[in-house]
Amino acid sequence: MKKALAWRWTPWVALALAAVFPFLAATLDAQYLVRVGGVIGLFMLLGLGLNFTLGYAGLFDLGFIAFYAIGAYTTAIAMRAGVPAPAALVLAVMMSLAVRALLGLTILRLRGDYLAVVTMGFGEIARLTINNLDALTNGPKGLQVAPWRPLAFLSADPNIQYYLLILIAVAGGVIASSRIEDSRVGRAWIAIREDEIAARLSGIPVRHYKLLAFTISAAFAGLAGGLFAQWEQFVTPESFVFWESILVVSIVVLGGMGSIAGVLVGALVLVGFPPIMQWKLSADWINYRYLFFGLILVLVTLFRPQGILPSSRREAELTS
Amino acid sequence: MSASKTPPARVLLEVKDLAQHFGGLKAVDQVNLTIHEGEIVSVIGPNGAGKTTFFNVLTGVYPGTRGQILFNGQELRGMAGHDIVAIGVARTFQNIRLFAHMTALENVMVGRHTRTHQFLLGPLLRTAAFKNEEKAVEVMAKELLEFVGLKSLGNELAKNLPYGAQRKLEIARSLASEPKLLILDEPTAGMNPTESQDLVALVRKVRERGVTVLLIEHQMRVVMDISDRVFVFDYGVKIAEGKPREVVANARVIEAYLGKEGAS
Amino acid sequence: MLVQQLVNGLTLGAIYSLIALGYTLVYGILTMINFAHSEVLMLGAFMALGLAALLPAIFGEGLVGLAGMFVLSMAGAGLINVLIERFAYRPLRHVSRLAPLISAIGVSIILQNGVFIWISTQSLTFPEPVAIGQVEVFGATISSLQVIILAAALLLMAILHFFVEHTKLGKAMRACSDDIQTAGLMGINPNYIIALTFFVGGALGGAAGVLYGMNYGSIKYNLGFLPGAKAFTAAVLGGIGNIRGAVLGGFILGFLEVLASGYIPNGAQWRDVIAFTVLIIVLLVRPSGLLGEKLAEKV
Amino acid sequence: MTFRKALVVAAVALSAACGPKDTSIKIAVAVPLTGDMGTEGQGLRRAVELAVEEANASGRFPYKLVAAPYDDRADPKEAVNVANLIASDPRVVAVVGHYNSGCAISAAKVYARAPVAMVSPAATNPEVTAQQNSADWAGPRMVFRVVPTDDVQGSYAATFASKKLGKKRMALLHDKTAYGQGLAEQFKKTFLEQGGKIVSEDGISVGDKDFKALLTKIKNDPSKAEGIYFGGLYTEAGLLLKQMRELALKHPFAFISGDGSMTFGLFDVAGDAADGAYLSIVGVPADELASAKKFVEDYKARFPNDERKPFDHFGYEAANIIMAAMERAGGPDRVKVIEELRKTKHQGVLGTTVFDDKGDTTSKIVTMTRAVAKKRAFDSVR
Repeated sequence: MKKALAWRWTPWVALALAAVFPFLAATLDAQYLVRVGGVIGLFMLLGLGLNFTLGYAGLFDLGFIAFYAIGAYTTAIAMRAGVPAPAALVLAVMMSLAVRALLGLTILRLRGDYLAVVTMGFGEIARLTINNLDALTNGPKGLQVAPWRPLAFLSADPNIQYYLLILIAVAGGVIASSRIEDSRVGRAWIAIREDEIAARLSGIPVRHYKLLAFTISAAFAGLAGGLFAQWEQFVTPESFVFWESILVVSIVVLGGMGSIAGVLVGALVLVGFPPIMQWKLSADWINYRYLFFGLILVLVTLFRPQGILPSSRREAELTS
Repeated sequence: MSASKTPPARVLLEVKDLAQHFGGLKAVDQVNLTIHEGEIVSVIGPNGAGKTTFFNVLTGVYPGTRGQILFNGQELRGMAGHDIVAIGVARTFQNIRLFAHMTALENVMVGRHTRTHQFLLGPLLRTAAFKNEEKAVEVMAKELLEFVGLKSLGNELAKNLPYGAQRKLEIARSLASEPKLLILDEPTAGMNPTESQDLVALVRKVRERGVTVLLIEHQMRVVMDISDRVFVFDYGVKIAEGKPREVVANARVIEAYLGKEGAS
Repeated sequence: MLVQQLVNGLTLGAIYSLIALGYTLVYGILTMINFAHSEVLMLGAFMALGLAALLPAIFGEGLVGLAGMFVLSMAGAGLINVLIERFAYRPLRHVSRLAPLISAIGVSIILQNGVFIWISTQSLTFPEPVAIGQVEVFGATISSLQVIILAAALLLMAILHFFVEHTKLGKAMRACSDDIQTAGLMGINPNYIIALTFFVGGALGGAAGVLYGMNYGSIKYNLGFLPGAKAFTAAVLGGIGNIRGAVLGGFILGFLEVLASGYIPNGAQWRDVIAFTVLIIVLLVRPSGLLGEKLAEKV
Repeated sequence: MTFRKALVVAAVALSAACGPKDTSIKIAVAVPLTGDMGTEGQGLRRAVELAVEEANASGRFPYKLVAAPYDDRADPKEAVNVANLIASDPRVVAVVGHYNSGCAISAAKVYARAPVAMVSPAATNPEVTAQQNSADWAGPRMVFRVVPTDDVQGSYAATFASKKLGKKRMALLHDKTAYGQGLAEQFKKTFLEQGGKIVSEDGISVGDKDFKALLTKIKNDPSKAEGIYFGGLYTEAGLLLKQMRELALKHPFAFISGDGSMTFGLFDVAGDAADGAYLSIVGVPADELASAKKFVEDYKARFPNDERKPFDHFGYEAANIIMAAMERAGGPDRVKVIEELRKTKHQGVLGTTVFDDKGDTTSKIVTMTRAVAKKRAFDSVR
């Protein structure tokens, strides 16, 4: 019982610490970590998003970064057209959702690895289209985005502002994820992941629910993309390569499929590790960063094949 | 051949000239049968007789090639599997299909899907309606676990349950959708006599809840014990039906089971 | 021009096919995407480059040396693939379906960065195996290189076909591919057969790496990624797990790319978009690929 | 337990890899050191190291200078990470970087807030410096660029093609990157102005190996192109040359490209097929300028196993320009160095470098060279 109570408070303590951190960073000589933390947060959002598709519904998606790209470019293009920044974020989410729903309608009848390769194909199609449609996206030269400083009253440092904004988004994402997970809808998804036929013959409209999970994912990616574009004030196709999709899949699987805490830890480790090495490794070792990164992937997988924090099911009170 | 008595109750399921062909293979062909409300009916037949295929057509896994399936007068053919559950037909599987990484309780709660309504907004905002529904689902699921005798195992992951318990859990899950017709595919497969007895008792209890039961069964002792009526399948065709005693005495049935020599 | 483009497509397709075979063999037996296959391909090319410096002293110049370089690089690449399976995949075989994929991604990153750090950060010249001559056929210019590549690829495919269809080991491999548990019950040691499959797949990847090096004349630490991703696509297009499908998919992709850049205005920059769109359409019509068997799930 | 052990081992390995603290002054080299562009970045890193080592040896500075490498992987997100790391390290005086325009544009915004000077040796997108004119620019103008923007080289090559080589119809290729496409667009503009015709225009992808289909199309097109202008880097250029030869696309069919292709790597990729390719280079060729000649020799002596990459001399020059500014500033002060950089008038491997008010080099000297495979050299064409 005590342990359960401690666990209940852990997320709130973590959130509080994370929220206070950027204001202490300067004294800790760790401003760099505010930036890194923000980037980790963006990938937490991406991981939370993909967790609906891959973690809950068990649909293998290797092109998820396309929706991050769509979010980023929608935001950039909208803001350049004079749309206010918050509205641009809403547009980004809606656009990602719409494209994702259309894609899902066409390809979701494919199974397993066939779905993986088709989503990978879509990821590349999206990136190449962005790179080739110079008239709309300015092609490889990228688009500048006007600065938006939503939390200027808290800090003049844009890194701190976006760190906090992203933290709010992540916290919201975690709450939304856990609430949906622990409901009829979440149970339906996990049932589909575990056994599609049994799920259907238990009364779950499998195709609708797959489409739902697949689509909801894009809201997170679109929001993350929009925040990314606003923070960097610049978007280019180079940010949305296949490797990034693999990274997000790795975050979800390495963290623990379907486990919200797992996704957060997965992003912390996989996205945090290379920049920390950049900071802490001496010049002679800088080339080894991604060699170590690969080693981490292999070793963690071998020692924790179910993920760092595998999902655990909620325990019900049985003695009533 | 069919029993020529006055019907004991209302017709629940009426299958007319049903067929399921796979290319040239007639897995199910020309099946006509009727099931009445409140009955326990067994389907028997040698391996490969088309029993499971028949169940699969009934529950929408296969589309069927021809014929009609009328459930309470409503055509099931062409209906999606989950809609069939919604109008009151639930089933279990020959090779147990539980949601392995969910708890026993959650497995049953999933079975409640068609009888609940809360979608995204309710859970997101934790509305009162959502909380009430969740509470009700949980209460019902616990009640069902108790009903099948798994009360204390509710928090175990389904994959960690003993074999017999998994079978019972599947039944609890199907009951959660409040079916009028429960279809059990070899519920006693792999069980020892005591466990089988246990299950027979459970099936009777299910009927007492007002649920009609259709099952595939191999253990003749169970069939004789439990069934009101029996259908016999061979090569995809229904070759006999009747009360258990009548069917066992039927020459064609003996032939199907033992070959020509046995029949003569 | 059409003849020329067909020849171009044929060479490209042959290389894709060889790589695709490596993916499909492994997938057939373990239903896993061997993400590190592209690095096996790259290592095959690097071994060949190393051997190219050594072998002429032993075998002399010409075809014998060339064949020696081929066989040894293939064996080396096969061995590497076996080692990857042994240490990075086998411990995860029965644990989960996605864990081996992540491990494979890790191995791929390690190998690529290892070569980058310890062997070379830059493009290395790959020696020309024979003096490049050209023949004019039906208005198409065919180089001796293209002939060698095509011949070598087809020969390897023929050997693979013979091995799988007509030898005892090959049959055991197919049996495992159909149903690894049953095959185990029949007295086939699955670990042994899986290792064999990785060896054969890796060797084909190594061969593709050598041909790749020959065809494009230089090799680099990251050469495996792009053809690897494309060949994997080709394998899926043909029906992953199906050997003939991999070959068919490889050639189709080769032709598609050539036709897209050769005939569609501004097609080169849309080439991959076109190729992937065709893939998606094919899979929508045939969800298990062109030659893949439809998986009917037993209920 | 085993998992914990592995963690401990990893931690120990990491701490062993962390260097001891020192007090030297840093010039950051922020370029891709790993990943697909790692090859090019490693070259820049060496060039800056060479410049810094020479400065230390000369005793010009009362403190020890180091070239501190930062890896942006050619990923804009990592470039901004790196920029934040650099900005938060007070020992970094200025930055040589970044390699990609996308990285340079994003990272410059961070350097501006610090502020710390960034001198780019390779990013050619005009926006890299032009963005400082925007009303949104948060900080002083601190972006400088020793490499000329696309327009200088592209137009020179176009004039060369039409006037010197007498070409009327050219096929245009580029690698769909900011650099390659920029060069090609400028070539097209000038070539059309001079009355030439662009018969086809195609984009390829970096990493592509097989251009035979594309080259076959160009070869057989009824519009009969007389040559190709390629905007891109030496790997793709080398493969194009090699495959042109295989398809018997030879002299007088011309291949013209920019400085991204003018490197020894071209010979490694194309072999003999590189022979006769025209490549433009910004500044005076090495053999005509003593300082440039010395750089070539020193580089070879210091890094005998590594050949120079296309932008290495720009990296070397960027570092030297920064150090000259430090000298004039009288100390490693970031803001003073920015001010001194604006006043740069530097004699170096690129000739004379002066920055205009945007921070771009005013040097418009372009030389055309011709590759000679046998001696692995580029002879200047007059």
